Amino acid sequence: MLQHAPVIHLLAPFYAAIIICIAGMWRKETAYPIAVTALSLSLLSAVATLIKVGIAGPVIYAMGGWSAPFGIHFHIDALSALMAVLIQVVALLTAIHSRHPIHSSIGEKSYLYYPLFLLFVTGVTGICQTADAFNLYVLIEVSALTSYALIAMGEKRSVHASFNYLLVGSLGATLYLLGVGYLYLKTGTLNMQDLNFIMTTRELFSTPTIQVALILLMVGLWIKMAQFPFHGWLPNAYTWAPSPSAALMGPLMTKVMVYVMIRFMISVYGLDAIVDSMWTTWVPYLAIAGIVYGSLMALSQHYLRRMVTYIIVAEIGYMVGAAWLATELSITAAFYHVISDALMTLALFLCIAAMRVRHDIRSIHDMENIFKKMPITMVAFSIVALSLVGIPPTSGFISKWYLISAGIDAGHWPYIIALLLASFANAVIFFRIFEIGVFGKKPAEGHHHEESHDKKYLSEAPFSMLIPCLVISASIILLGIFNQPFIEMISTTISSISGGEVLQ
Amino acid sequence: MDLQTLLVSKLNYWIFVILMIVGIWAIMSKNNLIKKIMGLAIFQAAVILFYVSLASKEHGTDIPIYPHDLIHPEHHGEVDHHVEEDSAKAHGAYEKHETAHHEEEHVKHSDDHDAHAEKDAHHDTHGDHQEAAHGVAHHDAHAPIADSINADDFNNPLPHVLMLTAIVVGVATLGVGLSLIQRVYRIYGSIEENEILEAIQNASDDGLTLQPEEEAAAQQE
Amino acid sequence: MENMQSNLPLIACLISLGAVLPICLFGEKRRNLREASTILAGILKLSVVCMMVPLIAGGKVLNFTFIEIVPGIELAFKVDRFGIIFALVASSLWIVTSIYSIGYMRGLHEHAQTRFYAFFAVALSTTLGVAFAGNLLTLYVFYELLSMSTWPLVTHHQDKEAREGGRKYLTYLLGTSVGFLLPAMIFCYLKSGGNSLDFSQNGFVSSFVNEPTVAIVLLLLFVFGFAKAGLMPFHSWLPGAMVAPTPVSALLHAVAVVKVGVFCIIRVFTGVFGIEFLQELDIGQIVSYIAAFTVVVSSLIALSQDNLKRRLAFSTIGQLSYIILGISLLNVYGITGSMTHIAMHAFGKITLFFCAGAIFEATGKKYISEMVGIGKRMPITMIAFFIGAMSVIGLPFAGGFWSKFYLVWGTIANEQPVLLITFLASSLLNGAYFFPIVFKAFFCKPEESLFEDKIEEAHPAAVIALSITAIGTVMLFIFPNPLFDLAKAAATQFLS
Amino acid sequence: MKVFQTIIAVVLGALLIYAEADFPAWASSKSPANAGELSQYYIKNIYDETLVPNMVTAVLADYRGYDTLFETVVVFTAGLAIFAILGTGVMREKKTAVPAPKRIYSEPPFDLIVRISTRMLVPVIQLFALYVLAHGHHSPGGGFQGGVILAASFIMLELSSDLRAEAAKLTHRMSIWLGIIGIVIYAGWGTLSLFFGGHFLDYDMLQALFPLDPLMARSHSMLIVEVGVAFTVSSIMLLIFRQLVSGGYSIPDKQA
Amino acid sequence: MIWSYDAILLILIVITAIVSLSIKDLISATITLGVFSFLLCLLWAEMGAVDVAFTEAAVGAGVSTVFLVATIYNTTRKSSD
Repeated sequence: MLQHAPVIHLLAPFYAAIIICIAGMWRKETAYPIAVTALSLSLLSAVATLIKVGIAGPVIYAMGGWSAPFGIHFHIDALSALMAVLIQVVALLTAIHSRHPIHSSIGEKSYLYYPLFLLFVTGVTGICQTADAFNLYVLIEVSALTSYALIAMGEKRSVHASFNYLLVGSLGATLYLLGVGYLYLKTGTLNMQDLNFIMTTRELFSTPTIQVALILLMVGLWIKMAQFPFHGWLPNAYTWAPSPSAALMGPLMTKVMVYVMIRFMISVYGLDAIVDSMWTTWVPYLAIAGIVYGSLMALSQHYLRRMVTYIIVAEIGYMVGAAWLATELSITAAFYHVISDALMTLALFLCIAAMRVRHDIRSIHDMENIFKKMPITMVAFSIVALSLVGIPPTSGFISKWYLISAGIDAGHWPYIIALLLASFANAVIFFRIFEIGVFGKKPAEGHHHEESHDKKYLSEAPFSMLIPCLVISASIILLGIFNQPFIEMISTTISSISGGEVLQ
Repeated sequence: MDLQTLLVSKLNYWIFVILMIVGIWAIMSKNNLIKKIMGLAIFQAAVILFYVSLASKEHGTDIPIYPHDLIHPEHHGEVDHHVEEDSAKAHGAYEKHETAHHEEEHVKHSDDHDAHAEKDAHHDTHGDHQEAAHGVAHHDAHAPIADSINADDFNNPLPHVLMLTAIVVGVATLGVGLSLIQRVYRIYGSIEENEILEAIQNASDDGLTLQPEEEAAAQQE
Repeated sequence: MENMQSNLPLIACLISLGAVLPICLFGEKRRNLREASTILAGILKLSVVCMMVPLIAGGKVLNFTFIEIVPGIELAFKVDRFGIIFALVASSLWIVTSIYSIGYMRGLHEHAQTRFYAFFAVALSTTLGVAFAGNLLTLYVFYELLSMSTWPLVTHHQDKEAREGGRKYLTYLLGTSVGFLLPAMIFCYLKSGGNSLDFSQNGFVSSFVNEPTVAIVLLLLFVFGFAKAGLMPFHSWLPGAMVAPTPVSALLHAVAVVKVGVFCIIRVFTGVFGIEFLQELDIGQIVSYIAAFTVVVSSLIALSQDNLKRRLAFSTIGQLSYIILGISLLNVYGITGSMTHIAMHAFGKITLFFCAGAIFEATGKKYISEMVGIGKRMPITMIAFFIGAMSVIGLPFAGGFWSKFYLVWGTIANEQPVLLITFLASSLLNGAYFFPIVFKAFFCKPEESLFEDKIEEAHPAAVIALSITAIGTVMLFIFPNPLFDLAKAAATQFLS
Repeated sequence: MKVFQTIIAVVLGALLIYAEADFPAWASSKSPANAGELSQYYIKNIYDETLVPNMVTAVLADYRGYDTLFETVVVFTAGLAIFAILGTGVMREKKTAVPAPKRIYSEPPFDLIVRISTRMLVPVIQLFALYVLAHGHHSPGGGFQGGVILAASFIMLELSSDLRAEAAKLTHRMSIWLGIIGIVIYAGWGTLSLFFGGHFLDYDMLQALFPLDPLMARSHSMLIVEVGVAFTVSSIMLLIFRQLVSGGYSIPDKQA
Repeated sequence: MIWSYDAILLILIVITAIVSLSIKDLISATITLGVFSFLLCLLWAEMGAVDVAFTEAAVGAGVSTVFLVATIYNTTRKSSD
């Protein structure tokens, strides 16, 4: 059954969604266990695929038995296998986390919430594995539609935010579709490997159609990943969404679009075609604008959730900037940051949701003495904060290390300065929170006052929300220390793809 | 290339560009939410126009359906012929299937892609792929019609398939958008963007708590 | 100089980290047990470090590699003579500071003492991490963790000034380390072809840097990157951190933070650039002039400070620049002097801080103008203060004399009249801002004295601690040889 | 603000026109897309490999069956999403009587002509819908078109007569059920081929189930898949219409 | 693929698109959009894309117009721009 693993971890959430639809109508509480078991099964098969890819190189799974350009097929190399594992991990932890918030806020409709949740995971996993450009559009639409509904089930203002997201998201997806159309017009195929093969053999890269196709594809993907000028929809959408949806879509939706951008850059257009194009000059400056904008806005926010959304915008700036420095090292750095940033964003959302559920904390000023009230969650929160600032043992430091070395390697000093300023802004943000969290809000006159140590004061987050927080912050540290295998796998794949001999 | 030929030979693409501009302009600058959704629908229709117009060929090409006489060339007294033909076909097909499936399995996984990757002529790999499937020429009536078709007198079917999907996806997005508009109307009592933003601004609470649904109130009036 | 695999350095680091658990578990209810576990951990740590001393003195280098974080670099410990000197100073003074803080914290009924002791222990383990670091990356890792773990200590009082001090502390330390240090380190890593950043005999920078301008920029990036050393433009976090309780400022100024800054700069000079390379390019001059400027200006500012702790803070900035001046002389005497001055200044300055804390705890006085005639009331404290002052000024009968002697000898060996004058002038200035305090305390006219004649010392634990360090300062003067042999051997090894 | 948007639209237009100069002539069969290896292969080999005269249905259901599966999933997701977004009203008012908006459920003005003509037309439309579904192979049509026309017939019925009575016959729970049945047929058929050693959605394995040659197996499985699609599309389109018209206050099921 | 018939259809399509966006009354705007879709369906049929024409007619024009009217029914009919 192992050779069907790529399909298994796609179908497991899909079938689970259907089962929940059926079972949920009678007994609401069956939704949660089915979701968790399905996601753990798909995680297992995703890890199996990753190991198989690690050993035997890229796995090609032809859908419907048709060979390369005629049918749709999966081309799973190390990048897509890693993304698949990342998605299953994030989805599983969010599913475990979501029991309490979903039960309390939209309990009676949980039999609708979980199918949408699982269909989103199916769509996003499909995006990571497919090798067909048009199929990618359909999967983007699947995940987009589910995310509109997942957002709209939140607070009062989430409905209008979801509508704006729908308009901008569909615009972006349709621009992507148009870009694929331009590619098809010029090359005649839809399969990514085939596109690259034809574009290199006929040296089509310089023709205006392919250039405009690149512009359309990139603008479409930037809209979907909320890169700086097109990020308008993200802050509202993820601030008012229910916390499990924000925890699911925050790390996944934008990061998968970065993966798609990298996939198009190296597998379809080819790195050597992109290096000498004028893109590598002006796109990093756009990314720098995004980093500076995101960091400044995050500094000025009081609501925790809105602050995290602006941090996401800044992090997207890191990845796009690094990717478009267009050297193998910089794309490795960008991809590693995709993974580490997904984990960090998820951890932030989970901790904030835990604080919201137990102590109704929404803004920075509510976080008085939170370290005493919820010590374990705050330990997880501070690990993530240190990782975002870039303090050594965490994965944030390693990704910052590789991003800066990519900057130095490409000699792009403004990008490095922007990175350092952003990590300093993160430091200010999080230490402001630590100050209020550890030392309380109103400065105590003199320093003789008692503190309350009674039991009522100390109330930790519910068990099902605490475990994901701890697992994620532990994985951030572990990913930081044991990062070599991941870096190794990513860089060999990227160099083999762009190293000329295009792996079929 | 003087204007006349430029305009005439690519009229479709000009109209596609105009519709794109109309669509995007409507999405961004229209104040009414329903008008925005209609702008989105027009924008998607423009993309469909682009795809379908790149699929059609010179005048006189046929719709992508095989005409009846091409498929069943001989129709005289096919009743008895039919039975015998079926059994032959079944037998021939079964045996052909064995090799084809095996061939296909083998071809799919290993050499097909390497052949694909090599620079040599594309066509022959597909030739032998085809022969392999038909290598064991079954001798019944259903002779392969592949080589008897001239590919140029049929429209290209692929964009049509893609556009089928795009239209259905467009309608699905339209449905979700309209349901969101109804919820927005229930909450804010209007579907004009400026009025909604005002309602959000002076909403006393920061929109965080799920108030006892205003929808019920909006619904009553 | 053969290497020896051993996990002693790891154990030394982890002891104090391990101590955090019992401290938190015992917490506020069983205070004595908590304090006992801190001191026990201190003693254990000192014993492990002492176990290493004979091995190191015998010429061995203990190293321990953990995991390869970045291709080519592992989290590795490499303990050599210089590292062991600093480790000895840090772990011994931790015991004394713990004793002192029992007295101080209980005397003033401070709040959140568990948090204080826990973070204190974490700070010490990261200090030893820096001392034993084998390459630039491990050094950076523990350098950052030290800034993180000392921040809650600085903002211990949780009032307005404490928070301002904490913010300033972080802005300077994080800003310079992420702003200057990280890019410089990555630049070295990339340009050196991705091989390791280990502190080798004559440094790895020489392999890829040839024209002096790049070397100077890189050196300045490193020197200003380690803002903990308090060089002039990035020094103002130090007086700002005076809001912390005295054991913390003692930790900051004598035991851990500033010493780590200077230690890292010496590591950069010897391990990253290599002394010959610097001599050859002759770029030590710039750093020595910056240090000289810092010495003079900080001594002048110290003169004008009325708050005792702020005056001590500025004197620390001056003393640190002595050490940087010493290393930038790039000759045997300079390097020996700077290494030993770390130890001498540590003992001297910690005594002064303990006395300042004792005065505050007993009488609540912070300002020097209020301390006229305090000698009659707290004789032991003021005598210890006098000994500490003598060591910092560099007069005989106190350890500081020897290290300053070597530093001055270094300047003469280099025929640098300007530096010689700065040394002597600053010693005079040190005297100018320490001796008035002592004279006013003991020899003031009876009518001016603000205190009655009865003797009323601070908390006994505090008095014991400050007397131990005062005696230590004197012992260092009488038996300087063990320390100086280690330092000379290390200096010659760096130069050969 | 309006000026800014027009500028953006015009810039995009200019970009597209810039690329247009490089387009191949409009309807030229030599253009890479039309002369490309992919479309040539499809036009030449579809009938030989799938025995389905309608190339579009063949490519839609077989060659790119995975695409169509996820297209059906898009439709199903849209149904679920709308039900989740609009349904919130229903759940809260379960306890109180459903404050059904007066206009919709009141008896529409009795209009004999409309009522009778729709009652006569609906069966014809449904027959045509089934014809379109069944003849997807030979003539234009297929799962999607058939499903929508089926849904259109139900919508016509509901618009002309009392919505409450009609809705009671086919509750929203039932339409979700039908949607699920459709998807299960499609995806189930694809997964079935996994057990017979083929790849996902590989229709050759029907031949292992029934004594048919693989070509017939392919065309028949395409029909089955089209039926699945029709199920989903018809029920979900009806659900969406019902939700949009009633604004989420769908009639509570009998047992609720 | 008669070129002149094609050109007329295209011009009509553009006109109906612009008109449907500029009408104030939403119901008539929706009907105009329906006309726009049916013209598109005619264009596809004329260009040889029969399947797409059928889908556009059934799904594009038919159902979306019904959905739009249903939504307008539940919200307001007048629009400011």
